[in-house]
Amino acid sequence: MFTLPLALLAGWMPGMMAVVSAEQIGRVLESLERNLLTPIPLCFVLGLICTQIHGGIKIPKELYLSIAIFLLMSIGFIGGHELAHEYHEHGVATIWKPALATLVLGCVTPITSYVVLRYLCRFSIADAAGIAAHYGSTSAVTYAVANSFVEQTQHPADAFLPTLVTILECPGIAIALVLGAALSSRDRAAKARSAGVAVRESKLGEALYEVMTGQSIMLMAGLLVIGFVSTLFMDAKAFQPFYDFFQSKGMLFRGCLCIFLLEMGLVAGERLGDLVKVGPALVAFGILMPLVHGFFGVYLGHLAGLNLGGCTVLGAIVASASYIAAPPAVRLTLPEANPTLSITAALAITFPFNIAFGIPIYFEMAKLVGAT
Amino acid sequence: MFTLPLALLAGWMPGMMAVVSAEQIGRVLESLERNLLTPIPLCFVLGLICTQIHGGIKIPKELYLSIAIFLLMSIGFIGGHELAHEYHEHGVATIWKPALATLVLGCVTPITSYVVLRYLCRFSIADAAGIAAHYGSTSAVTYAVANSFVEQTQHPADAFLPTLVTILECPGIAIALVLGAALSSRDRAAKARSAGVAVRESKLGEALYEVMTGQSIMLMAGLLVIGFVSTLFMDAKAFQPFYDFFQSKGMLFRGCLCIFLLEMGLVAGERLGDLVKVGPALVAFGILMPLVHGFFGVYLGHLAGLNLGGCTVLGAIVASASYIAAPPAVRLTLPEANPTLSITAALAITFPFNIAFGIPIYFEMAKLVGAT
Amino acid sequence: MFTLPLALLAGWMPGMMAVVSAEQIGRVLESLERNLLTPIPLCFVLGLICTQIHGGIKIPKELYLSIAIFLLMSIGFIGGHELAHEYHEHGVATIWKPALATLVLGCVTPITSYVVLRYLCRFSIADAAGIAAHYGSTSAVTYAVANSFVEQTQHPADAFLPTLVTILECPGIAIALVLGAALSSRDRAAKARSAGVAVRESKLGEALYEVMTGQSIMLMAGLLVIGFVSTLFMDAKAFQPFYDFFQSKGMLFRGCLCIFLLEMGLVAGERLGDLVKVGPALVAFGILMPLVHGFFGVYLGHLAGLNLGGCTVLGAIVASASYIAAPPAVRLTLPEANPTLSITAALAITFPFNIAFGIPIYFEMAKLVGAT
Amino acid sequence: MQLYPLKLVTVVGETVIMSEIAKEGVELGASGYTLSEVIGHGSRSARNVIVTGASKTMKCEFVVPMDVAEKILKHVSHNYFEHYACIAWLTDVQVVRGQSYIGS
Amino acid sequence: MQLYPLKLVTVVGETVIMSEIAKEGVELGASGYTLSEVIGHGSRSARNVIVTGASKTMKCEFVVPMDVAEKILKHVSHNYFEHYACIAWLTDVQVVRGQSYIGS
Amino acid sequence: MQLYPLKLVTVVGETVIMSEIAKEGVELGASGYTLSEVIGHGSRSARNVIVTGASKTMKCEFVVPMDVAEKILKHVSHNYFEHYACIAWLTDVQVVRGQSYIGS
Ligand SMILES: Nc1ncnc2c1ncn2[C@@H]1O[C@H](COP(=O)(O)O)[C@@H](O)[C@H]1O
Ligand SMILES: Nc1ncnc2c1ncn2[C@@H]1O[C@H](COP(=O)(O)O)[C@@H](O)[C@H]1O
Ligand SMILES: Nc1ncnc2c1ncn2[C@@H]1O[C@H](COP(=O)(O)O)[C@@H](O)[C@H]1O
Ligand code: NA
Ligand code: NA
Ligand code: NA
Repeated sequence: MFTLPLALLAGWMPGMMAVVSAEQIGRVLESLERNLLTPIPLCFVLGLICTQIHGGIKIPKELYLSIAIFLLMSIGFIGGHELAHEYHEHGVATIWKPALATLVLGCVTPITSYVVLRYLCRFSIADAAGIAAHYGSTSAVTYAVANSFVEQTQHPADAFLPTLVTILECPGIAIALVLGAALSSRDRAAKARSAGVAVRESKLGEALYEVMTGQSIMLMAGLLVIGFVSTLFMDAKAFQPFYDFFQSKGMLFRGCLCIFLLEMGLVAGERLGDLVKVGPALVAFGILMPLVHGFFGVYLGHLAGLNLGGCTVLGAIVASASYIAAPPAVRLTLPEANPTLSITAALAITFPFNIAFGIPIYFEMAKLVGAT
Repeated sequence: MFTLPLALLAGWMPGMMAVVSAEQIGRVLESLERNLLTPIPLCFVLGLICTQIHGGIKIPKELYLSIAIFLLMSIGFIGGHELAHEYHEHGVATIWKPALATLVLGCVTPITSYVVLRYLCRFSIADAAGIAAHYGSTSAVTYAVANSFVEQTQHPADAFLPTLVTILECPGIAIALVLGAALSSRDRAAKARSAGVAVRESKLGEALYEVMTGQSIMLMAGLLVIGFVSTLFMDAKAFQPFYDFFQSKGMLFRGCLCIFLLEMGLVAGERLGDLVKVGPALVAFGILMPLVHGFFGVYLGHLAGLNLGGCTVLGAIVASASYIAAPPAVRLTLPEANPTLSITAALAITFPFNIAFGIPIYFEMAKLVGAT
Repeated sequence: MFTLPLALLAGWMPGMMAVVSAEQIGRVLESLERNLLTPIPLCFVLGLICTQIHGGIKIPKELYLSIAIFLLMSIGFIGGHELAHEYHEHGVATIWKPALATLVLGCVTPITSYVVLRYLCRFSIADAAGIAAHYGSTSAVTYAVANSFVEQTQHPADAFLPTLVTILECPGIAIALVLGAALSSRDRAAKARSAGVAVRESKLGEALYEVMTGQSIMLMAGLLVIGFVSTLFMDAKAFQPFYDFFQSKGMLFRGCLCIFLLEMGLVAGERLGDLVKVGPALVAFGILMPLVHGFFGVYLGHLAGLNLGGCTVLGAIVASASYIAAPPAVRLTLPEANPTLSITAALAITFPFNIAFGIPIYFEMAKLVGAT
Repeated sequence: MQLYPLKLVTVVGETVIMSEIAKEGVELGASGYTLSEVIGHGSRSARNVIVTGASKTMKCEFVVPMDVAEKILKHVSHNYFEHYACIAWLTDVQVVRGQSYIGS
Repeated sequence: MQLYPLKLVTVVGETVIMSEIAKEGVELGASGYTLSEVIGHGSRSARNVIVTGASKTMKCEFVVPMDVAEKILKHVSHNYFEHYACIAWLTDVQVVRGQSYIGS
Repeated sequence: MQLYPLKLVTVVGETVIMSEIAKEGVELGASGYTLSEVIGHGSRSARNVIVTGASKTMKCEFVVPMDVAEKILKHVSHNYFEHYACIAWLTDVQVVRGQSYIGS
């Protein structure tokens, strides 16, 4: 039953490797330099270094949360604004295909992740489903960094990419949690009976609802609508200060991203020690799975008509793993899953890999598949 | 003794209704649309929706407090800056009349509120005085939204409006609290004697002092002086970055206002359930009293020589109810007053009413009385 | 052994006084006015007034910390950016002399401070060393205010001043703590033996490491490198939003400085009551020592080739006392030192003195020694 | 001054379960609860999941009569001790106007 | 290690009254106090007023001898229990160097 | 429901020393600790040093057997009481599954 995705996975990997010629490697390295030696990834590195030398940088959690709120609102608002222009010019003609592709990717990636984790890496049902929930969802900050990257390379992504981020947020978590709950329910029922005590009813429904109405979705989708509506109804001059505030090319967004990445570096750095605990299989998974998912994203994005920047960014968000919405949902529904595994993979392996190496690689992949 | 304000109240309401022709209603609706479909009120609506569907948006209280500080500083600083220009050109000639009108309004509105609440709505002395303290004061955020509205309609308010906000902050709270304390003191003395224990001495003096030196006043008045002085003594180029930072038409002010209104929506939404508890009389009061006070404000503002934008904004701030300075002061001095009543009225009824409907209505009122 | 610094100190003071003619005093007063009647010092004054009248302004500590992080990052980033240009044009030719001068000043000032405190003011070893650690280090905010001042007077400081702030941060604290620990170790050993219990091993090494990897150093030095590297590798257009965000002449930096100084005023105001407790000797020290150190800074800066603005700013940072990095380090290593003394001196005496009077005085000193 | 002997139940555990535990305590008979944010370290603290931006551990206190205390401790012990990082204990306290915290 | 038997008085209530209660505790004989921000829920928690931007409930602890404990509880009970949301209780504690917390 | 009688050690003191005390408590035998930020006032609170931007006082709690409690209190008393603002006390508590907090 799971042979198809396994075969796909086994098929793509060497294929991709073969295709990547020396020239492409050269271009990747050049992209890497251009990408890495900019303030955003460098701030991440500063955070990493700080934890390793036990330095004293402390970002108050309220600053981190405030920046997260601002970034999500900004992604939504500017997304809604550009969607309004796109919609005005082309209706839904350009949008429905990428939206569908994104939905498909949101349903496929938790399953590929689960299959690889359960049958290749031999994790328990709960652990496999828990990690899959993280990789089925997405990381808004990876989106923001990918978007900055393509703007810097003068290949800005299509206008509706933020809409796609919003679409990608939920389905993956939901599918993985339902899968995990269904597969592990028999075990639990048996245990409960033998213990002879009333076991807490499943928190699944509750957790799914919380994911779907979580802060990330509410802010991105909410501000998307607000950006859309106000673009249509306000005159440009009155709209300007709001645009300047939320503008993702603007100083506030870029500057806040620096501070956010610094904190991400601090958090990821503290998890570096856990890399030993989680074992080489998960480390490999945290690097190779994003490459596969990233290629899925780039390829389907290209089929759906995205431009070069758009394919790159879609690849990056499909490749990214959630570390905000997924963890509490998994903790509540699959309590026997070890959170150290999923969080270390998402935060200390996949996130830095994507920021530093993944994004330029997806950019080259996008060129490879012919996006322009 | 209280027949005059009651008669006034009874007189204005139908009068106002009669005057409002079909054409005016059409214009109000158009204003409403132009007002409502902008990011600031839409963020408030997003907050409301979020609470109703138990969504996950959480604004850290420190972000809320920081934005409040910034908005108050900004209102004061830009107010002082524009006051300096006005003063430079006209001396106090244009300012003293509106200032006096505002002071009169600050003394009248707590009394009209008390009378209506005690004798029409039949609240207890403490409850009536407590709610009156809220409606006698003002809401700086309502000012900020009203100011944005008139700027968007190309009718910016007179330069000294922030000064008037500062004048309106305190007297209303003080008058209502003194009234409440005086009227309920006989009761309390009797109770204390029968209980035979030492009762905490009145906290009235302390509470009044705290209102007058509270954060809102200190920041607005303090920055007003700072804005005034630095405008006079600094050269324009050195002044510019400070102006850009605090500028109320600028991206920071407008953007922060969006986040602030989102939080206000979350807070008001949580109070929506209390609407049932407080009863229809208070709901009616929370909508009709602002209309009356708003008209007082617009009319006296016009008599004092304010322009169209100025009358509108004065109407809005007179109509608005405090939910920052008043609640703790009332809680300390009139502990037997039920805080659910006053806070629900100020926050879940009057505030959204003003933001959504009140401001465009005061704008039309201002046109009606002939302001230009 | 300590006669040289004492003689130097005794020599400079009257010398400086004699040189300061009536004309110079006039110019200082004029500078003072131009300096004092600007938003940054006025916000400090507002904070002071607020504490004296028990007003209600409360800056959430997270806002204060966030602004501190932003200011440190900003100083570092813009410093690195300008260092890159300087380095590109002149190599290290212009930089090594001021850097060396700063290092010398960082080693001399804790010793002059210790000698004066121990032998003139008659403080205990621990107290003298503790206070000396504060005066040997520097205050980044004093740097920011001094930098704003010289920019306003159209004499911007040399590009590499932020580098000098970073150099000045640590050595002074380290030297004073080592001195204090060495001189008081005999006492403690005796005490421990008589008490017959295991005494906590010295925390000196730990504390020194914490100072050197503290938040101030990590952020300033880290962002200095990031600013340097990204200036070299990014094209100007992509760099622009980061520059706008961190830009020290920009609205964010100046505006945040206002809020920061307001909080500093609140904190210093709360310490004003302690002025009586600490005695006149420390008050005199807190004013005269900065003048001496400021003159050292201005003079050595001039010898090292700094321009007028640069000499002023170097004077100000040498004269300033640390109140962020030094206090916890001193508390951990010299627990018998009374923290009220050092913090009151650094925060309630020297900091406001420098902000209000010191900076314009160092500016005149810089003109006096011939800087242009 | 009459004081009523009651029990103080203290539960410290992962944030993700604490608001539920508070609610469940009220369902089991507590008249209220007092929650606070803490920083915790224990044998399983590596399992704490909220990665950043929130306190990872919370403390919840209930002032209750003995029977309710037993129920709360049993409930917490059966439902949360196995898979979540938490600890719970009981203290004897004397409560002012304690009757209002019984059987409500 | 000598330990002194003393009382721990804990008061949890609306923020608006807690700093006063802390001060009044010192006036009644406590050598100090320890305040903390909490999240409270009780029979009257709807009355809490600070609408946003501040914790609505605080906890205040005093380590005191029995007579001072009685005074504090009586004071709080008489002056605040009727109109404010609050709760207060007493615990037996053993204090290190406890003499310094007596009669100061 | 079996409960184990153990001791709750509470230390309240200057922030600058509290994370050390927490670590030292674990070294002396505690299986964990619970730290929280508080606002403190006492005889020496003027000595608190973190001037701004941080809570000045913290509270640390250990649930431990008597012998460990003694060790922690002795250690804190000898090393911190003289020069730092702090207070420490002991409470009797009944702990759920208390065996895991003994001798670990
Ligand atoms: N011995 C202890 N004393 C005080 N608190 C503890 C202790 N052990 C655990 N805790 C608290 O309980 C939480 C969960 O502990 P654990 O289940 O051991 O990981 C920790 O995060 C601590 O806050
Ligand atoms: N049974 C209880 N257990 C613990 N804390 C309580 C309890 N009842 C009330 N509280 C606390 O006391 C505050 C006031 O309670 P109340 O007066 O019942 O509204 C609440 O906000 C809670 O923090
Ligand atoms: N009587 C007391 N009751 C409760 N907490 C106290 C008491 N005395 C001191 N404290 C706490 O212990 C800390 C240090 O106290 P001290 O050493 O007296 O300055 C204070 O900041 C308070 O948090
Ligand atoms: Na993904
Ligand atoms: Na009003
Ligand atoms: Na110095």
